[in-house]
Amino acid sequence: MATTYVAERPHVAVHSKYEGGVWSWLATVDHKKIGQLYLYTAIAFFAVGGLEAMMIRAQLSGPNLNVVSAETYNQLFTMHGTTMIFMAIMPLSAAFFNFLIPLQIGARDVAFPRLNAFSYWVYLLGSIFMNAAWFIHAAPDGGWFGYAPLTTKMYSPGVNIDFWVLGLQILGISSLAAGFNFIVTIINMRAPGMHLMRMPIFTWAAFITQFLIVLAFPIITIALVFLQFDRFFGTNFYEIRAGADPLLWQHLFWLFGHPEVYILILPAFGLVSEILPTFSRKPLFGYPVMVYSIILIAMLGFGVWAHHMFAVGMGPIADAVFGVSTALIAIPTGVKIFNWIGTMWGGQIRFTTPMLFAIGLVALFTIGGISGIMHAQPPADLQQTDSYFIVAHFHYVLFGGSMMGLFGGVYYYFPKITGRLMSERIGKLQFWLMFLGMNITFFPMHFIGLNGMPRRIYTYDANQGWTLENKIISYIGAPLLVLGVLAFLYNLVVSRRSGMRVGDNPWGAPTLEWSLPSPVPDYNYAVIPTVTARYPMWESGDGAHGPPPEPPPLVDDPTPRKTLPTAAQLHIPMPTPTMKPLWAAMALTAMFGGLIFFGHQSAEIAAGRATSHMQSLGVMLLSATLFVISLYSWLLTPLEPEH
Amino acid sequence: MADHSDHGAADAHAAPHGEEHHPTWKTYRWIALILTAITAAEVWIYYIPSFVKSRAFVPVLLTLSAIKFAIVVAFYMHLKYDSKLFRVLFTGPLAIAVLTIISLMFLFGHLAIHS
Amino acid sequence: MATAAIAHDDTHAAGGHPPTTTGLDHKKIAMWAFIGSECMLFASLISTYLIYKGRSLVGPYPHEAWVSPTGQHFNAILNIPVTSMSTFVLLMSSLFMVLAHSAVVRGDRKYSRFWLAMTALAGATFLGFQAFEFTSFVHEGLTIRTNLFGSSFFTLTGFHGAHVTAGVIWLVTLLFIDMKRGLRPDEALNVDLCALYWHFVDVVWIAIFTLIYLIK
Amino acid sequence: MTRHLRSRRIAFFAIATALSLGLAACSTNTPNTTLTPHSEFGRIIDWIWNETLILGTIVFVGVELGLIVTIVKWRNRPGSPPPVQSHGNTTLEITWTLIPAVVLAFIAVPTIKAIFKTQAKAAPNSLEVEVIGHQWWWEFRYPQYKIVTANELYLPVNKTVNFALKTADVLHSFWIPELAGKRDLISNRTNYLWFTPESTYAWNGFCAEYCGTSHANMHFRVFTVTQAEFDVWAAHQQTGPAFASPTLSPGAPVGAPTTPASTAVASTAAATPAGNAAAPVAVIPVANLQTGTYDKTKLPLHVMPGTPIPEGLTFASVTGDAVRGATLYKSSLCIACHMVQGVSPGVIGPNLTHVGSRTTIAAGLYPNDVRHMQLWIKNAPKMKPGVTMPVIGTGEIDVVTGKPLTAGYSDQQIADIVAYLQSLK
Ligand code: HEA
Ligand code: HEA
Ligand code: CUA
Ligand SMILES: [Cu+2]
Repeated sequence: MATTYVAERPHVAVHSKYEGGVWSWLATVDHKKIGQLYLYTAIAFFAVGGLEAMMIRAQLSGPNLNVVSAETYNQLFTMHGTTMIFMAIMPLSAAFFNFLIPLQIGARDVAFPRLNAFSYWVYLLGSIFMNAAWFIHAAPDGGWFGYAPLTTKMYSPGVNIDFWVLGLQILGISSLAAGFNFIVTIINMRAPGMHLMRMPIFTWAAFITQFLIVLAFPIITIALVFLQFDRFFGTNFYEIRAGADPLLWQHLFWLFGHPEVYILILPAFGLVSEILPTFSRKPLFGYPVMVYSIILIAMLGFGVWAHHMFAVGMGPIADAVFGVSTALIAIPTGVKIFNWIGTMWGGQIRFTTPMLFAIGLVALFTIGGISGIMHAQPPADLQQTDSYFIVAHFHYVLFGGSMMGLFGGVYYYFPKITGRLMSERIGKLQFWLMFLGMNITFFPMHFIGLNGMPRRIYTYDANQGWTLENKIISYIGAPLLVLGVLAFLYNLVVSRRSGMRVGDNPWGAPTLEWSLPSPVPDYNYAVIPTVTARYPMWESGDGAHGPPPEPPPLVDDPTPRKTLPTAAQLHIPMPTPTMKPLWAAMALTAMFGGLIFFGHQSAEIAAGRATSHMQSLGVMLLSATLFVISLYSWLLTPLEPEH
Repeated sequence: MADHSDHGAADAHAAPHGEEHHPTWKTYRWIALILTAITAAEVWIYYIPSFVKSRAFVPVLLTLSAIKFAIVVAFYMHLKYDSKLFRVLFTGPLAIAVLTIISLMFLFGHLAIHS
Repeated sequence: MATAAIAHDDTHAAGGHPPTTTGLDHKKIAMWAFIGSECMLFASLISTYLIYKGRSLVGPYPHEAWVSPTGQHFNAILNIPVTSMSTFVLLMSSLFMVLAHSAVVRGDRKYSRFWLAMTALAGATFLGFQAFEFTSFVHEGLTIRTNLFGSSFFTLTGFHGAHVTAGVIWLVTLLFIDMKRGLRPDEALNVDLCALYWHFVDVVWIAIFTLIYLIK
Repeated sequence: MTRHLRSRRIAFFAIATALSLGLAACSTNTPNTTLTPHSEFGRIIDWIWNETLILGTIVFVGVELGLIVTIVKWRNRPGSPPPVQSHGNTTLEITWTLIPAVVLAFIAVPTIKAIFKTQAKAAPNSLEVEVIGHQWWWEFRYPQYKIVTANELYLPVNKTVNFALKTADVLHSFWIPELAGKRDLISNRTNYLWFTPESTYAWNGFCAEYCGTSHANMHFRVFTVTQAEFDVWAAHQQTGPAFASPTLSPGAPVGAPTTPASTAVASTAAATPAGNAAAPVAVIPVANLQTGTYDKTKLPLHVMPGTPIPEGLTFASVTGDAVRGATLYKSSLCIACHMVQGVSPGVIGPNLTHVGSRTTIAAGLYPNDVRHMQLWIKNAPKMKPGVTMPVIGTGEIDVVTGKPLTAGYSDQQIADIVAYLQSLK
């Protein structure tokens, strides 16, 4: 067996002008480094979104408070939702796509490494762009689904919505570029023997998620283009006086928006489907059905969008159709829940931190799913929609689902990323803080919702029957969550530096990526493996399904790591680090930024303080030119040094 | 995207796939002729007022353009001869797109435009 | 560790790139995925046009004349003869594209350049028609700001035009490379990618021509 | 082992907390609850809610119980043999595909029935009410009675009311949790919602669709009254403004001539000293026999706004004069936006013809008393963020210019106007 190199320790080869330090990160085209960039950036934005949530909770901690103004509150919940969805959960998932997909399928990188770097930089710059609006006191304030006509110039004349529209466009480009990249990677870079039905289930979830992304994002792109044109060029798409129909925006948005919520949950499902078998020491129960259910959820996900619009008066037929189609999703999702329990049944369950989070997802997502089914009954939804009952639903699925899965994933894969284990003690503390905290925060929201509290209100009166729950949420639940997040951040920082040094497969996990050294060398696989089974690390040599090997004990192993051969020594061509994707991303962001300037100049012209759009058009033209130049120079340079 | 293959085997594909599967120059000419003929037919019926008023107008136009669409995709984009994967990658999204348009037409009470 | 299931096949030993799983090129798969995604983009644009059809509060309208409250007369906007011409040109460009590709595959540099140039030219002609169409509409009183029809029409056809423009730029780049150093048959894939994109843009126009121009 | 035990204890603690939270929620006073409906529509919804709650609870308990049993039973014990490797079980998997399907079918049938039932056309002899949403207040029109009012609905019990929902600007959503589900107000569209209120009481209504800065402050009140009371109210609303000043006579009110009695009421109200906010009493209110309106002093707590007055807003202790106020009103900026039937034609703001008879001002944000109305007129943007109504009080910071207003009204002038408005019962 040619496992010689695999057993050795890495030595990362640095062979370019971008050596070491910051430059190596700015110019990196290595999927693992990009994955880490995604991870840390997304965690930072999770903290930002969480901070916004805490300000929301402070304002709602009692009736008639004035912690923040009405305007600020509206910006807070808009940015909280937008940040959590587009700048925290999606990129956290992307961190795993990047880091894991090539490792799980036995590849050396993604199909288009530079495009991958571009996706990350566009995400980073787009997120900074949108958050920059805070500093001019003009953060977006139209709600995360920005219903027209409130978002049109007539009712939102400030630049707030401009930042939102353009920021989302930028982030959309990032997701789309990444989407195509991963689709090709998964289709075309699987190691020999890694057929579709042997693919690790996370890769399956990621694969389907990419299709949701590339099919759903164009729709919101167009919806946003319309809004952008309305706001900047005076078109009529959402212009009420011209006879526009506000439902156009709603349909387009939710045509995107519902697939989007599965974009948020499927990667977490995938992670959990990796974690549960490992710590049950038993294969995933009903792997094929798990795959089909992902596909089914995704397909159904395109046919249910109008369940967000039961109160708009679509008529009984549409209500009935969308109510039923929505409820159908419970079937494939239920199969997943039951199969997860089936996976654990008969297992040998170890309650490690990743496992706790995975079990947490199963327990908590179910609650959110069931309230989802309650919304899916249109007459009942007429009482629930736009109340805190909905807020309860989506925090159960988003926090109890996506975040639980993603936290589990971080704990699970941290040793593969860094070679070190995150503290299990702190991890378990974090889990229990969050488990308790999220239930105390989000469960009472069901009650206040049913008791008539509308969502998105910055203030409420006493004597409405909402005060007690809001106090419990703000004074008990939310602080527990803060402690949980702080525990996580602390754990992350400390463990990166001084976590326990563990072996290459500390959990005794079954999938291909665990055959690699930790941290993974830049070329991943010294030799492209040939895969003969779904759980290669668990297969006893003769291919019969013996019991998985005993997992190693979790102890610190201070022996210094052996150095691994470099890519050059192995004659593995590695992509050349390059800053071109970063330049292109910067030019792209500047192009959109120019449009804000354009809008500003339009206002100046209207006020008689300026006569033309010269400067802003100049900025846009210049950045467009730079974009094209960097694109050409990127495409015309070979990926790797000629050899 | 034009010039450099990021990873992968450009050479594995180009030559061997070539002539025997692909339609020939003669087929291409025929296809161009058919497409032109259909387009001409479409424009022609547009100018027959009685036909425009009839119930058949819209279905006929839709069918004609669907045929054109299919021909270009099948032959010019050689989907007919190419890997099944491409067929899936294209027809799946196309089906979702078409269904989306149709459901939106229903939702906005616009299917009336077809009669 | 039981790594037996990961047999290490020496044919994929270190050095060089492993062959792709499907034997297909990355970029071609990416292009098809991209085209799938573009289907949704144009579906959204076309849906919007159709949803807003007949909902404009003021003219001009696509298929019927309109007299404004102030007594101004506006003609039906769409000019079917002109658009039929441009449709024809675009259809022909697809033929040229196919011929260009097959010339590159054959290594026939004379024809590859000729047909690439013809395709780009046909694309440019189509854009010329569109420019003419847009300016004449503006002269007849329809801008992107006039009414729902104007907004959705110009945005839809403008998006399509932008795609054609990108295609022309791509074609010109290929032509430039072909002129400068010649496209080798093993680079036919790059032409193939461009061709796929180009045909898709053509196909979208087939839909637009019927749904927007012909159906009243 | 001990660690697992501790984990389990924590889990039980979590469940116990959740349960006690649930009990706490049930025991508090919940005046806007959707769970005690007072119309058939509400009960249909409630029936579906209960059904999904019961089935959902069964699913929830089943799943969580299964999960807990699994992780307890199959937790790693030292020395336990390696687990049996199973890859799935087709029968089982089909079973747990079918069970949810059956459950969903059970839910779907009544749901679909309910959809068609509640969205049928309203009975032809219903009371028609046109609801027009504005940023951030409600305009209510009773076309059958030619009444235009704002932020306060009077509905006769046991009579179907059919709302035609429209908006003057952005989207809003019309919601009276205790009476029915909500329905959005969509620009360029008209939506309908109908139900039959079944008990007399005072209810809160909310705007449930985010509509900008003061979305939180877009409330309304609903008073369900007996038919007789409703008739008195409607008849009164149909009359012109209750205040009849000689200086106003040219544009004589279109309705019935004002009675001396109501003038008397007016002057009493005008004489009420500022700040004498009504002391709320939590009893079912009795309609005022003269105007058919609710007695402000006898409203239940939940419909009495307790919004504190924003800091830094003061008003001189002056007594307003309704007659002076009437004259001033006629020449004031107010008339550009507000209607007082026969006096001012404005349509941008709420109709003020009978403003004195309402229980609240500013879309349910403040009680309608002299003091609040004075402060409101003095500086509405401070009283309610984002409001369209401009700053009127001299010396107040104008939101548009950011400078103190110079050409505004003095406290005395405002007090006069308020005295006049309060007299419009
Ligand atoms: C991770 C994201 C996520 C996920 C996975 C889901 C999953 C589901 N959602 Fe949710 N949803 C959101 C995020 C998500 N949602 C968000 C963010 C909003 C609000 C947007 C906004 O307004 O801001 C929203 C709003 C929302 C609405 C609109 C409410 C309204 O505004 O009026 C509806 C209505 O039908 C709905 C339904 C559902 C359903 C049926 C599912 C299903 O997929 C759930 C299926 C799962 C289960 C049912 C549990 C497991 C199954 C079993 C154990 C089997 C047995 C079960 C039964 C027989 C019931 N969701
Ligand atoms: C992934 C999605 C996600 C997540 C994880 C969360 C997490 C949280 N959300 Fe979120 N929420 C949404 C998505 C999400 N939310 C969406 C989509 C909306 C709708 C928006 C709209 O209506 O438009 C919404 C709306 C929303 C509302 C309703 C607002 C309203 O309608 O008026 C509330 C109210 O309580 C709320 C609360 C919370 C809380 C308390 C958390 C907590 O779980 C947060 C926990 C995080 C922390 C506690 C972070 C702690 C950070 C630190 C301690 C900082 C340390 C700092 C540094 C080191 C720099 N959210
Ligand atoms: Cu009106 Cu919210
Ligand atoms: Cu949804």
